[in-house]
Amino acid sequence: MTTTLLVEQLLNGLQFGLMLFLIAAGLTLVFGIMDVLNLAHGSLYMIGAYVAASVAQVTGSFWVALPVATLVTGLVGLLLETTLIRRLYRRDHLAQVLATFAVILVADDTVKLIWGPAPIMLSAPAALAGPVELLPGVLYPSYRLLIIGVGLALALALYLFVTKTRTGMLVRAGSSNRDMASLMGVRVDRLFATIFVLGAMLSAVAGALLGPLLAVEIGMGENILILALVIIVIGGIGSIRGAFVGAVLVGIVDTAGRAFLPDLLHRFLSNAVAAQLGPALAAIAIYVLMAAVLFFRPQGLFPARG
Amino acid sequence: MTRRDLLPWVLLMVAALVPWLAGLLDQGYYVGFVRRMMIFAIAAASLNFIMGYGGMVSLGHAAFFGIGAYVVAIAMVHGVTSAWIAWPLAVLFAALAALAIGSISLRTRGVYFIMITLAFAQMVYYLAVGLKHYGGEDGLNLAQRSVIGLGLDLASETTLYYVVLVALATVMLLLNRAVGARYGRVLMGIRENETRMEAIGFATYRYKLVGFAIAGGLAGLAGALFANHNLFVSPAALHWTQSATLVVMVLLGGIGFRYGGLAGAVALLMLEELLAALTDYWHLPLGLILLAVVFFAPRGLAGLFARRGAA
Amino acid sequence: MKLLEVRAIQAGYGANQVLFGIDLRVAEGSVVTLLGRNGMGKTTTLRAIFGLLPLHSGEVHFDGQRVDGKSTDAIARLGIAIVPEGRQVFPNLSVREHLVAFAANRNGTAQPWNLDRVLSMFPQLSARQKAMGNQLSGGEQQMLSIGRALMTNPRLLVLDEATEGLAPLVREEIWRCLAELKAAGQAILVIDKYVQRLVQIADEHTILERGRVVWHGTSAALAADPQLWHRYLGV
Amino acid sequence: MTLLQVRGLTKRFGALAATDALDLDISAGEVHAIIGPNGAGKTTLISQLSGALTPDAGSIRLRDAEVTRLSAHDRVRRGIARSFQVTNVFRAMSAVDNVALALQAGDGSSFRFLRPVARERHLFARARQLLERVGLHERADVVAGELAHGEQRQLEVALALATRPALLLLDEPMAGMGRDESAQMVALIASLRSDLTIVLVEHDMDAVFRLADRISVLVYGRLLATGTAEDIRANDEVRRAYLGTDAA
Repeated sequence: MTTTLLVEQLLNGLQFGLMLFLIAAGLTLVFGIMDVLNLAHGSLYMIGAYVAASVAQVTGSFWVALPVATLVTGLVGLLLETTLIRRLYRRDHLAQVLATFAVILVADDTVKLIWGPAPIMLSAPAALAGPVELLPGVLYPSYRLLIIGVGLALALALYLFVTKTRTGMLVRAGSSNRDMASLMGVRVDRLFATIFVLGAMLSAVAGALLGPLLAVEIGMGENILILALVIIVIGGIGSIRGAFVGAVLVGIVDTAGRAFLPDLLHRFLSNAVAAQLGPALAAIAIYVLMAAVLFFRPQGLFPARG
Repeated sequence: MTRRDLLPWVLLMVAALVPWLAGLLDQGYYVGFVRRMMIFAIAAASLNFIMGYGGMVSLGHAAFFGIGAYVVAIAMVHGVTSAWIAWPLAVLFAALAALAIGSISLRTRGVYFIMITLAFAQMVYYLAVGLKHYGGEDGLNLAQRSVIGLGLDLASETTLYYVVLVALATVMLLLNRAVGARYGRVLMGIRENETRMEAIGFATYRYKLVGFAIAGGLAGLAGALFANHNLFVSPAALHWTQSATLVVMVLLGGIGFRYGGLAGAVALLMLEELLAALTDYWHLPLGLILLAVVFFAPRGLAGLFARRGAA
Repeated sequence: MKLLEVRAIQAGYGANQVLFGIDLRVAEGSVVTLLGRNGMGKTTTLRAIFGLLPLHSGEVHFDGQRVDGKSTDAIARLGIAIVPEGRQVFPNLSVREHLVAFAANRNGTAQPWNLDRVLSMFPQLSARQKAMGNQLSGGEQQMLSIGRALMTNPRLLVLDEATEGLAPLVREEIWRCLAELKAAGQAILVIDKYVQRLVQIADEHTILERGRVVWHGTSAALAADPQLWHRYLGV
Repeated sequence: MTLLQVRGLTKRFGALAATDALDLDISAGEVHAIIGPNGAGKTTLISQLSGALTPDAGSIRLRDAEVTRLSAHDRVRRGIARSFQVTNVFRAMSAVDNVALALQAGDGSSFRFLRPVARERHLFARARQLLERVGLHERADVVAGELAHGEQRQLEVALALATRPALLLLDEPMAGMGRDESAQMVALIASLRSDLTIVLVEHDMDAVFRLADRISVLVYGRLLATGTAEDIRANDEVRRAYLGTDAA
């Protein structure tokens, strides 16, 4: 196993983890503050990717598509929050699962109506097509480096927002004791709408950035949603720090698992069995991780409600 | 025998007449369609038993359904065609899987339980995808239907229909008796107030685990019947959206009502059939209808007709 | 028109009605108490005033305008701050963040409460500004809960069992703080068990029994009638 | 004879020592009251004795058998039952169904799937007897959620009695009760003392002084004093810490 491969896979894991963080961050805040389990969060990621693809095709520029997709998805998020999500936060999780599952159905078909059933193209910016030499002899795609950069920047910005700004304090207060925050005069409804829109926009950024790497297709939101749910549970619901650690962990375990497990198994098992078992075990790795975390820490690694 | 007790027998009669009616109107398709509804009714009813009565919201119930189907299909590949062997095996394996998954999942509560059941089901899904020897992602065809003997040939659509009907009727009878029996009272007590149940002497974990395994086994039975119904099994039957669909059926039908699971399965599958006939984009209207249920019929269809208390 | 007027409010939890027509008035600059045993509706009355509980009937007026029906945060922004039962500090906010995050000047005073004034009133807190809410002792949480309320410079300060479960000397410090606030003209509504101390600080008292007002009067009247204490307050 | 022996019991929540190296002996047949300000750790102590909470340190022995780490349901089988400070009943079930369910726990296995519970007459007959004993028989068929506050407190006691306990832990049974209801509850507890050992956590000093053989004063999770009603009334330290400047 050459060091280049190792570095490359770890960076890929980090890159995927950071994108998962952008999605998980919004999900854990919405869940943490308003206690709303929003299965439709993956749909916002899908919408972000589709809008970015269309704008990129029309304007020919990825750099225009990214901000536009983020804003449009933010508006969609605001519409969704004011019409539906706001009516859900007093309801139990079952009603929320049913309602947001319904939103997935509506979103999938609406996207199908607008963009048609077939996947569509979103290409990375031409300037970043080539690789970059990180270390002597270690080449790494510059586009993926961009993703890592944007991911880290947004993660830092979100961390500073939550820990240093006054709104961040209100967000944390709202997530641990909603009624008490209201009693202190915090406009919890407006705070929640802001968080929901912020979450939608972060998902859109992830959608636009991952678009070129994964296919932009209907239902792309569901698989990412499962990963995001696993992440916020591992990290501890309502905790940004937990979402970050969880996302990077899942990103690396999932990527490294798929890359290294099959080779690893070849050493012990016959080729046929290893070829068969490798990918299956790799796919399962993150769920084993989650079950293990929940077994020892039933409230996740960083329980927000201290 | 009040009007409410009469309802199940009337439904049974109607269901029994379907094949005759279908034959009369030369609509053979509907035998298969209603049979599929009844199979999903078994799975949804088993989920309602632990979710509606026991408060255990499992988002991974389709895993046991899939395990049941795969056991029958794999047994078939190895030449075991007798229903008397394959189906009990399907129930057994599904129940054992539920016991294993439940023993860990039931240590968590609330949303964490929902998530850990989802996680385990995804593991089973990826295992099925990994079974390259048994068709992997593309699934596995069954050479024939199980052999049941007793002069019955399951290859006949109508015979299989009646076997499924008998299975559904038996499962509903057993579940309703269980709900009224001591075990059902304990489940309901746990859903309502688990701390008080511990404080009056119930080892709640044990009761929940047994319930989870029973529901898993029944879902395995539905899986076994589904394998025969379709003569095909694939990982898609195990995907988390299938588990979510089962949850939607229970909520649509009326969570915690004796016939909530059954009513939900029938209603959802009929809706899908109707809407799919009208438009290719049938998910959109279906989604809107489910939203309407969330806000206007919070206790589901059964809730609309029942008295205030849960049946 | 008094600062706070509660007129014949009825409320409860689901089918279980708790309040059967409560009247309560707090004038500017006055200190009023709400007395009664556990479960008599004292905290429920506060929850109704703050809109955390819908009224079955009756009205709540604050500063001349009707507030029942408004959202809890809107009512709070009008200038009512509560030190809730059980203190309810935020586990994931530091002491300093509790005091800074909700700061406001809702009564428009020239010398508002600010971080320095609150920390000087509670020196123990100033030593532990970095500690998180769940790392504080009962007494420290109580002082932080009071400080947090003061930082909004409310027109009406509400204290629900502020001295409950505290060591005697900590309790004395809270009474001293209340006396100071009264001297500064702060309107206060207090729910507490220690009647002997309340009689020395408060102007008026209202006693609740099973969701009804059974006695209302001045401190002098209450002090003069120990039978009341025994009958309604179990003291 | 000491029925329950507690040694060095400690339970911490973050920086707070809710129970701080507590030693306590409960003698068989006595009514032992535990008083102290809110937040003194009374409910935390009851939760540790009943098994709802596991202590960080120390030991609890019932009839010289170690039960410190035993689960709540196993302790009920050994004869320790509790009522809750905040009413904690099955609100959607009727009062008689509540008690029947509690009786069911101690009357053979509940892994029975076919025989309708409704047919087990003896359960419901005993349930109505118990409800009569706590004064709730007229309200037996009312859904618990719709019972008045005082009635729910009576149901709490009935549920605890249904497990046929040797040691009954009552957590503020008089909470929120008016004069007449309190008197009724005091009479009920007095009637129970003949065949039960009772640990009574309560604020209502009248009831405490009338019912308790011995009283322990708990402050900050530590035992300040234990003694008869007279000892406690006379104890200056207790007076200052809890009873306030003038004794009731």
